[in-house]
Amino acid sequence: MFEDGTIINELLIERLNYLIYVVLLLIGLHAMIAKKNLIKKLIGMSIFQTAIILFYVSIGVKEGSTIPVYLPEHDLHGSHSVPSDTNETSHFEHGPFIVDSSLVRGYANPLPHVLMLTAIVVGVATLGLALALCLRIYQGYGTIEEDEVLAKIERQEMLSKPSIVVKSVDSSKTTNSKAEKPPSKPKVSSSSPSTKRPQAIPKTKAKAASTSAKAKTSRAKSVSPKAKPAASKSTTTGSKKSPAKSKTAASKPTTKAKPKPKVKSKAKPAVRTKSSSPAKKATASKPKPRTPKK
Amino acid sequence: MIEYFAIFMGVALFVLMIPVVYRIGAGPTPFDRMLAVNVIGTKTAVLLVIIGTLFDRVDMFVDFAIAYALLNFVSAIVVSRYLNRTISLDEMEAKENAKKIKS
Amino acid sequence: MSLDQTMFIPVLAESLQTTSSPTPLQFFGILLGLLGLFFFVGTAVGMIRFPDFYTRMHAAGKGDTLSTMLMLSGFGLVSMEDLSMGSWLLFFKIMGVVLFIFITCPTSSHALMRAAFEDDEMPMTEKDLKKPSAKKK
Amino acid sequence: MKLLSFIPVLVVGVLLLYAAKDFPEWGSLDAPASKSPVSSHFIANTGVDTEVPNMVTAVLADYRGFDTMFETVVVFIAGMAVLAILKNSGRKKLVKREFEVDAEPDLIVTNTVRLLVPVIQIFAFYVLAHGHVSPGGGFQGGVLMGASFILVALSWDLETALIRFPFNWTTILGGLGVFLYAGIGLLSMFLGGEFLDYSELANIFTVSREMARYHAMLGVEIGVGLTVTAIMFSLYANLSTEGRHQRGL
Repeated sequence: MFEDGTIINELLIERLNYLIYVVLLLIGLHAMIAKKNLIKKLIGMSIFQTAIILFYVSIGVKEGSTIPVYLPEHDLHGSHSVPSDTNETSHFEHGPFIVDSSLVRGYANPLPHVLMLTAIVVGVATLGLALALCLRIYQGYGTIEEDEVLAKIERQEMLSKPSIVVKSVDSSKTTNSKAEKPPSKPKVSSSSPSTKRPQAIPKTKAKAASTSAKAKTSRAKSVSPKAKPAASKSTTTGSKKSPAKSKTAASKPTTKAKPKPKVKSKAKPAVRTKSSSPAKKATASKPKPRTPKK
Repeated sequence: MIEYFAIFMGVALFVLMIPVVYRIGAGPTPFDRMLAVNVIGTKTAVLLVIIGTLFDRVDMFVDFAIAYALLNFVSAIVVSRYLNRTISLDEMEAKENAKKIKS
Repeated sequence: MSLDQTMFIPVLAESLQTTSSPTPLQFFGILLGLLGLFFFVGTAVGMIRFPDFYTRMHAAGKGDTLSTMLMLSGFGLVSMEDLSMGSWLLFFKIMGVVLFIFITCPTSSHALMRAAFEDDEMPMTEKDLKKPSAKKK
Repeated sequence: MKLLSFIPVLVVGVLLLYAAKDFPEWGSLDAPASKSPVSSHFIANTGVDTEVPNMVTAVLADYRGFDTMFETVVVFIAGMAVLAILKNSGRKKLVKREFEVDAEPDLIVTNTVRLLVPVIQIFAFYVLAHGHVSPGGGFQGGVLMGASFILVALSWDLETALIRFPFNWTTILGGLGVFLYAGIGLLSMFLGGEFLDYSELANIFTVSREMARYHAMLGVEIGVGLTVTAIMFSLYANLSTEGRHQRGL
């Protein structure tokens, strides 16, 4: 089974490290593609990055080599501290010397290490940026589940759509009835479901039908409180999730990892309030004695 | 002799970490997982010293060990602080149920 | 690469030819390391066998700290081949790690325990043991 | 959807495993990366050129100094971008959300942290300054330094940490780090060399050309460390409080 030349031999013995990197990379890729939660996507990105970093570092490995820091005998500064009793002749040469080509193979390749050092730092920076964007999405839409965010965007587009409907109705009417009734515009629009926000019509008309992404996010805050009651009234538009449900879904990433406890008796909250609240009060009544002086 | 001892210790640590990793996967609460991660973090500091002994460069690897132990401590504090500030999902559901009953 | 020419670790290949007997200090270090391994066995068994979080924390918090300290000090003694300045420096560095772990490890255990207690993770009592449902799980 | 995503994953996996056949074996001396003259030159000549025993530091700060400088700029820009994204974005009022509960600073944790933070900061300086002869450098020292401030913010609250490290400092220090890095490069350019050619600094400092590179590398690492420290703490302060800088995690 493990003879030379077979695929299994090649994968499991000769190039086992590549198999590990590929598996790690695929885990990250799958998480980035299939998971709906944006934070999980970021975790997948981190795993992907780790696989690539491991791959690069493994390239720098040489058989029988040590880390790329000069050994004391090759280091001119270290030669002062290390007593070289064996050969006094080398003691005279304090100056730097070029490491012999036969000794070069004794050190691991420093170049991949340097590249990956900077890659790790930039990875941290980009991860922070991505987390900030996730936080912003959460503030705008109240969720970081991808499908819910998409549903909310769709609903917003629906709210701004009636003007487009009006346009199309207008054009069809004008073509039908010889364009003799331009003042029919307000009538039609009043009959359309956009009567709730009549002042929004000229705005949306002035803009193109396809709103830019920037406008969406800026409007998200103002629209979302209005959108919630609308969704609860008419279940046909957009997603059918009630605000309460979406809230629990939004708070999922914080506590999702926790499965349901085995025996959660109903008396437990009472116990908790009994046990923890007096202690909290006692600590809260003190004017923070443990904070250091300012 | 010393190298054999170092290799033996490294292999034994690696084998004994398997139950701890099992606890990461199967821990019923997040605290169990975090505890197991903490154990593995401290043991990684030992493993770094072992690798340093094997390569005969312990003076280099001790720095890694200190830094790793420090970051391990920070991570434990972060997680405990985070879980301390948020209530559990069940409690939140109970609150929402109470709200529904009220309204 | 076939298995007969494995040279993953160069020092090992060298030591195969020159097997030197350990100094008394190194022997003491080996003993400390084995003792640490013994305590870590206790931790590993406790992490699997104990029923609830607080008992597991008992196993992990104590056994982990003690075993790490013992192993590290053992390796600190092992790495002292001679009593030169450099090896003393190394020994004190490793003792610094030991001191660091002696301070931080119980603290992180305490922080985790407190977080768990504030999060309504109640310790297991005799009642829970009597319940058949809890036992099964 | 989930099953569908396996198709690209499997295709990528099969392609990568097929390509792995052409990669060098583990630790092979004939690998292109190991045989390349660039890495052999670095290993052989670092001692002669810069007198720095740690090749990684030498390559990072000297041979590939231009790269590292813009990595630092990237870190700085990321911190500023997070600040710009989250500034004034969240709720202004400090209303407790339904999933937040109060947590007092813990006595044991705070005392331990009070004991440890000076040690950590000294260790960070050690890693930063000793990075020439042992593993370490600007990035690592900066991360450790930032971790010490984050530890203060975690064990008490963010306000306590912001007294020690005011938030305005993060921008100033981050910019100062980049400025220090670029300034050393520009100084060596004004002295007649190329950008980031540190050996020209021997004209104004009474050291040899090699030691000029050695010390300029230290200055560059300090710049990197300043930026990384500031940006790490800035990232934590912004992300944990949604940009309010009050009542963090």
